[in-house]
Amino acid sequence: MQYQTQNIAKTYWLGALLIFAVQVSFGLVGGLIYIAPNLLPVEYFPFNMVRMIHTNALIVWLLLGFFGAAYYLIPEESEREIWSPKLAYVQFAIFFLGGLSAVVGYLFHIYADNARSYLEQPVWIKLGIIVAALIFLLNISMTVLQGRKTAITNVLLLGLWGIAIFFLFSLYNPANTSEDKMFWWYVVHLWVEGTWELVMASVLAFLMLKITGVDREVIEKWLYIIIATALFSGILGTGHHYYWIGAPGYWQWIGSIFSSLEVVPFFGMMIFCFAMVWKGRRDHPNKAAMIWSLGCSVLAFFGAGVWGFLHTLHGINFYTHGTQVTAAHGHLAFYGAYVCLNLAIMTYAFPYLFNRAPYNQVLNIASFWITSAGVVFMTVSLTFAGALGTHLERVQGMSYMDAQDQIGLFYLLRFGGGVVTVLGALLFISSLLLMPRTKTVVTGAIPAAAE
Amino acid sequence: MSVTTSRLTRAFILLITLSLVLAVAADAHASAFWLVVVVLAAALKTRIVLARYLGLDAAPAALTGFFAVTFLVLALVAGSILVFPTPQQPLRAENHSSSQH
Amino acid sequence: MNAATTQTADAPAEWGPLSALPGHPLMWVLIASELAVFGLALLGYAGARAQNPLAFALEQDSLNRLAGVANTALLLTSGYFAARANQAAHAGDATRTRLWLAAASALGLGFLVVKGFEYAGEFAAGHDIDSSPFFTLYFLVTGFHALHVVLGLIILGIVGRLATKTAVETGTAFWHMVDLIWLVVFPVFYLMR
Amino acid sequence: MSEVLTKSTARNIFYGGSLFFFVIFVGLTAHSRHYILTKGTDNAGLTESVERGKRVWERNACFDCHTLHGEGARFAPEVGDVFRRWGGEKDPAGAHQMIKDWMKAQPSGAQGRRQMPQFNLTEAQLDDLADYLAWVSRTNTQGWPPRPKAN
Repeated sequence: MQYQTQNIAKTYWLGALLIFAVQVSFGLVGGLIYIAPNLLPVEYFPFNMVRMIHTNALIVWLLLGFFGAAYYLIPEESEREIWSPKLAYVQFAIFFLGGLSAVVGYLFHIYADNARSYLEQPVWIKLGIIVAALIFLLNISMTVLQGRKTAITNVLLLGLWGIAIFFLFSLYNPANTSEDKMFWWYVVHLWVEGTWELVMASVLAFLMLKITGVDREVIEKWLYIIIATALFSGILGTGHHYYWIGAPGYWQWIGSIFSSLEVVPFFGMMIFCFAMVWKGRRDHPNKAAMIWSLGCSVLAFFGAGVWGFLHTLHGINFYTHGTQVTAAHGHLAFYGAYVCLNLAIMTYAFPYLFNRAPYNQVLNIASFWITSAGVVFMTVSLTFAGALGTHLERVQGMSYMDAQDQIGLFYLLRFGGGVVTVLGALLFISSLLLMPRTKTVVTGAIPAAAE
Repeated sequence: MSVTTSRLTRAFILLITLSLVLAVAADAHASAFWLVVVVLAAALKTRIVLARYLGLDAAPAALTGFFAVTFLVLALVAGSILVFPTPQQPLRAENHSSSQH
Repeated sequence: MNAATTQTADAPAEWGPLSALPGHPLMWVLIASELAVFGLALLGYAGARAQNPLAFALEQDSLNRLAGVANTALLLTSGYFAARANQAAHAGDATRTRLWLAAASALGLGFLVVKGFEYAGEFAAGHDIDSSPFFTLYFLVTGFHALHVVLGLIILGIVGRLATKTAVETGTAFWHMVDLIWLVVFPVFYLMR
Repeated sequence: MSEVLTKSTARNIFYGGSLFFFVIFVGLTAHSRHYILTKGTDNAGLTESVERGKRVWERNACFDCHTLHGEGARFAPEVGDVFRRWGGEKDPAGAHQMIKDWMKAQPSGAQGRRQMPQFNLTEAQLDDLADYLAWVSRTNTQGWPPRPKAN
């Protein structure tokens, strides 16, 4: 760690990890309700509340992770301290308490009068999020503007500004449901398949720069190619959400064409990561961080790219829309692209933040395989549930609940995958908190800050 | 720049000539023969634009790649027209009515 | 850029296979993306047509083929002028570069005018983007192409102001791509039946 | 190497290209909004009751179990067309009443069956909700969902 203010990231990431634990636990509760609907009293654990906590906690901790990543990597990239550490902590307090009180409030059925999926936060919490985002952007922009400008900070900043700007659409909720849905996707799609991808690409580029030691030149050119293909396809790719919501039929063409190209940037990221590791001259001691980074690119390619493409063409989506196929895609895409990314940068940075490099990475590496195996197993189970459910309900004409009864086995398997995922997640968290020092120094491992 | 002015001008003249061929084909009666003529002429035009206008003469691999894409698209569309031809009889009958508006 | 440019030279080799291409490599990423988009759209057209060849043939017949041929000639000539501008830029003659680019842009503008009249005629005949699968695809693809012509005109304007060798090379590469796409779109929609 | 191959040009091409696609997207969104308000939905029939019904739907986070036009959670059945499935086209009053009765009868407590909570809605809220579900069933969803001949 070269800059004092990189320490800010520690606070953000510890907060993120706490909410990560909440998120996966409630995921498990949701999976349990699927297989044992009478076990938990519906007055206290209605499924909608459980799902709300699961999804909102996910968004909150991923964003906390992104903020942490920004506070960690921007000083190194800009070659100066964060403009105002005090503001950074104020922002953390607002965002973390807002996110936490939203989640706790849901337990008592306190959510927005005009809630929409992912946007259930009461208005005052939404406003808090916006205030926190403004503080963050001010702080980060001032740091970047005064320091060295690199492609990584440029892209990261663009992504973070985009996240804040598109969140403003969460405040717009027209009475016409179809119009409402159209602008709801301005937040949700343009986040996860637009601005978040910019953050992902720039953080991955930073990790590759540090871990592999490949020239900045090479990495930044890759970065531009990846984000260019991401936005050229992703913006009009939004059309794949406009097929059946009351919007014009031409979206079926626009959505199918552009979103089938959304695979390209994810493929590019995967090739990029492997090519960099292959070319890399540096034998970085933090193998765990490298595994998380490579795993991120591979699982994002499959989850966001391949599983997305599976049902993005309008002829297929006509049948699979609104089935568990979407849930399968959602789980692997969020995990691969954004969860792994956050865990990768944390794994990379924690030894520096806690001054423990090198450390014993066995637990951390094990948690990668366990968590990923769990999520992949969940995804496969849900894909079968979705494909079979689609056939029974949408092709054979069985009623919804009858079809659901036929696919109960896959929900049981999904729950099993969920248990493994939660164990993996807890293992990851404890591996970072314990971070045992290794007794034997690996040859070639240099316990100095990278670069 | 590898392409000289005279080569460029020849490319341009060839392109316009091919366009005239296409225009003739357009007025000719729809048939498999004219379909193939249209595809070949159009493909040749894309190749000239790629090689001379875009200067991909200097990058043969890229020329082959980009040309393959445009040719493949044209060929696939033409192929599907041959596999799923337009029914002839009703077309003629309705042609007159549709040309009136 | 400022201090960020610790990297002194952007050696072309660092862009890998893209560095052999004229103009800025990232422009070629854009060009390749566009070709993919239009390629997929035209394959989609073939699929949609296969489900109802008769309706497609009838509606194809109602297009104004003469306007299409005229527009092809306009774009090809404009492309020729753009290529001449590129030559002038390589010779270091900024004035000639700008003149050729202006000529190319004028014909591009002519393309848009002709296309505008065509659209007006089609709207007057009661066709629009919702009216049938053929016209949905027709308006989407040709409209998207026409927007590329607009973008191309803006780009030609920008590189005309700079009039440097690589800027013109980059800008005209995009313009030729617009030309190239029309050469595929035009026969598919107007001629192949 | 010349000035233009630098990263600032890469950045400009990236910004320019993205802006181009975004402008098209915004234009199409504007057109779609117009379409939705004129053709895609029954905007003229969007009464105050329908709007209140939408708020009931949102306040109780119904979408966190049900899908509506295929969007939401997949824990419970699609409701975009529930009014139609329950015969609302032939007998609107009957379907309206069925929705209200259904809401009042929850949770069923049936073993092995997913449970819907009791939301304790007032009679007026139930009417609004039923009106809302009737309104969304009139949206032009381009033929979705597929309706195979039921056995």
